[in-house]
Amino acid sequence: MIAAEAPDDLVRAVEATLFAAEEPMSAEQIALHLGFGEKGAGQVRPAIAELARHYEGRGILLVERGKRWHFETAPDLAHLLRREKEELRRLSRAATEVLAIVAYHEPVSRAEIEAIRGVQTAKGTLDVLMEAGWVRVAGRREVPGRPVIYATTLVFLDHFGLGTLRELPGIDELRAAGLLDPVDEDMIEAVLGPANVRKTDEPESDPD
Amino acid sequence: MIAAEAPDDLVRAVEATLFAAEEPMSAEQIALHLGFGEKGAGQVRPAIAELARHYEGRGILLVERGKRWHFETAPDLAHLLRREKEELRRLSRAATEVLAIVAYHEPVSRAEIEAIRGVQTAKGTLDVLMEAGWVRVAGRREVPGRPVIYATTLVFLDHFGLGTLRELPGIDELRAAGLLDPVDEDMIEAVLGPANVRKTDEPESDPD
Amino acid sequence: MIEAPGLFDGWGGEDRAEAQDDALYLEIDGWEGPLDLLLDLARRQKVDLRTISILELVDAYLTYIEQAEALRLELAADYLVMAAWLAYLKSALLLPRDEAEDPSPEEMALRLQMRLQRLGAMREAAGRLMGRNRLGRDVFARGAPEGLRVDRKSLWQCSWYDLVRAYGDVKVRSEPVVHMVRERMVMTLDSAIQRVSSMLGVAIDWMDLRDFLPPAHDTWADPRLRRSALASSFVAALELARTGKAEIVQDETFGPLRLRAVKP
Repeated sequence: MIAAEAPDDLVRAVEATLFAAEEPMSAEQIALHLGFGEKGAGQVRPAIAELARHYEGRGILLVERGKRWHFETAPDLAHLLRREKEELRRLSRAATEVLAIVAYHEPVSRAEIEAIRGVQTAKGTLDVLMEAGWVRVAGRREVPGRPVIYATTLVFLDHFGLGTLRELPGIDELRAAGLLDPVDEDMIEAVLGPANVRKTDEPESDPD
Repeated sequence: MIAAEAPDDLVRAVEATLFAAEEPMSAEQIALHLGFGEKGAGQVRPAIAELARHYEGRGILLVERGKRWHFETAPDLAHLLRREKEELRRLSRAATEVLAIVAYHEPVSRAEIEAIRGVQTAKGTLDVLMEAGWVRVAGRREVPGRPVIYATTLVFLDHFGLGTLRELPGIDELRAAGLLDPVDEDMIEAVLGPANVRKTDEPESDPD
Repeated sequence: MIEAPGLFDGWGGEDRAEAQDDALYLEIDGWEGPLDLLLDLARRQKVDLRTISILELVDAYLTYIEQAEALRLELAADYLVMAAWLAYLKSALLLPRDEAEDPSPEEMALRLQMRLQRLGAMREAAGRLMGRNRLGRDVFARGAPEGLRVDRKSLWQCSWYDLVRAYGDVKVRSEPVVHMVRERMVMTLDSAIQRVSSMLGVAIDWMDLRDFLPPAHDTWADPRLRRSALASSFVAALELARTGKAEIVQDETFGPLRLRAVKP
């Protein structure tokens, strides 16, 4: 009770730092900023935890997003604060679907996205998601053709209020049901019409 | 005390509103924002007062400026916003030379420094020396073009443990101390008369 | 916020199933390909995608395609390809089983069903994701953060020795380069011409050039001065030969040079 009323200097410093920061900060970044050096994260973590506790139930919360901390307004106040910003363009259905596929399957190639959706994905769809800062190129898959693979960003976690990708809605059930398993190319061929049926007629072409 | 632990919804709403605001807000603006209408300021004022009390002594404060409220970093923590990080850096060779020339020849213009060094002196070099606090602008020389002239500072004398610039060794002392010793054989031969004369007397013996 | 229904019922995102049936047949451009259309038709069966009847789904798809054709809607080729494949699947499912068939119609039907489940799951996940409280719309970061800045301040290091040494280097480098040549004794060309011509005047026969040099003692013992005298005497001889006062012979290359006066 008294601690909450009179936070110690470290807690105050972490509080001020996180309030003033323009971007979410990791414990390491906070420690570095406060002069604890690169290995000072352990020293600031208890202060972060105390702050998070202190703000529980208040109008603003200290939340962790991808191991980085920032203050944001309490979600239950959304109805009072909600603004439809113009920048928050409405994503097309295709774009939201691609975003979900990237998030639930990451890292994922464009071909894999297309296999799930059953249609070609316009280049522009991924561009829009990358421009929004939600999706990034995460390298190439080391298979023939070395396709580019995509993954989500920290901004994505921030924006959708996710601490980690494990907090994606329903991800555990989807995984348990096998619905996030790697896409089976032959299954696609089986579905996508005569050309593929001919292919699947060749026995044992299935690598699985 | 209990209120501080569990703020009521109005306090929470005011807290979130002020936190998310891009500019300081008056009680009227807050009331309007929260849907209390134009005359709701009286209703939100107690909430503002309670918030201001709550944040007393914390890392951030709710402060009033010209009847408008906003959060800001506690004054005693302001140094956290603009932290200075000191790094030891060795002066570059060029900068050391320029500093020496200023010390031996002050006051001296950039053109004169260049004439003595025999190479152009980047503007940045003098900037570094001024940033270090060792060189200052000492006015302008009253010649056409009125070039800026540079001189050393008291900080310079302190740093190098000099009472006055006269304590810097003269050319003869430098030579005696071996500080004019060969760096480059040919250069030395050009300077150190006798050795050269002997050599030019026996041109056949010169391997060149 | 979009209400997120149960995870596996295949419903999610925009609730297009509420659309009127006739609207369905005018909406061919509204689907992203045949799989999307199939998923929508599956949703209309209002059963779990896991237990959906593929035969009923195939019928719904084929009916839709027929109606669209009757309405003279232009159908993209892939819709027709899918229709043909589904017709084939349907007949395979209905006809007596051919054991040699690989994959079996049931397996193909199962795969189609699995694909629909996956797409349905992602569509629903997208709906739930977009319906979350979103930063900048529902929850907000601090509106006017002061910002953190770290000013890197350099503490410059330079020792007294570095300073003085640097000045020494500058001085050494910038000292004007002077080539000193010591003055030394030489026999000038004029004196050589005088000496050679006067000696030639009294000579009777050929004389070796070296005999014109002063005797090698005292000052003239210096080999450097002797070299100068030899060079000057040689040039003097050439000069006298040029003006027709002397002739020079050399019997072999690098052999001794001999001179005699030309009698007028």
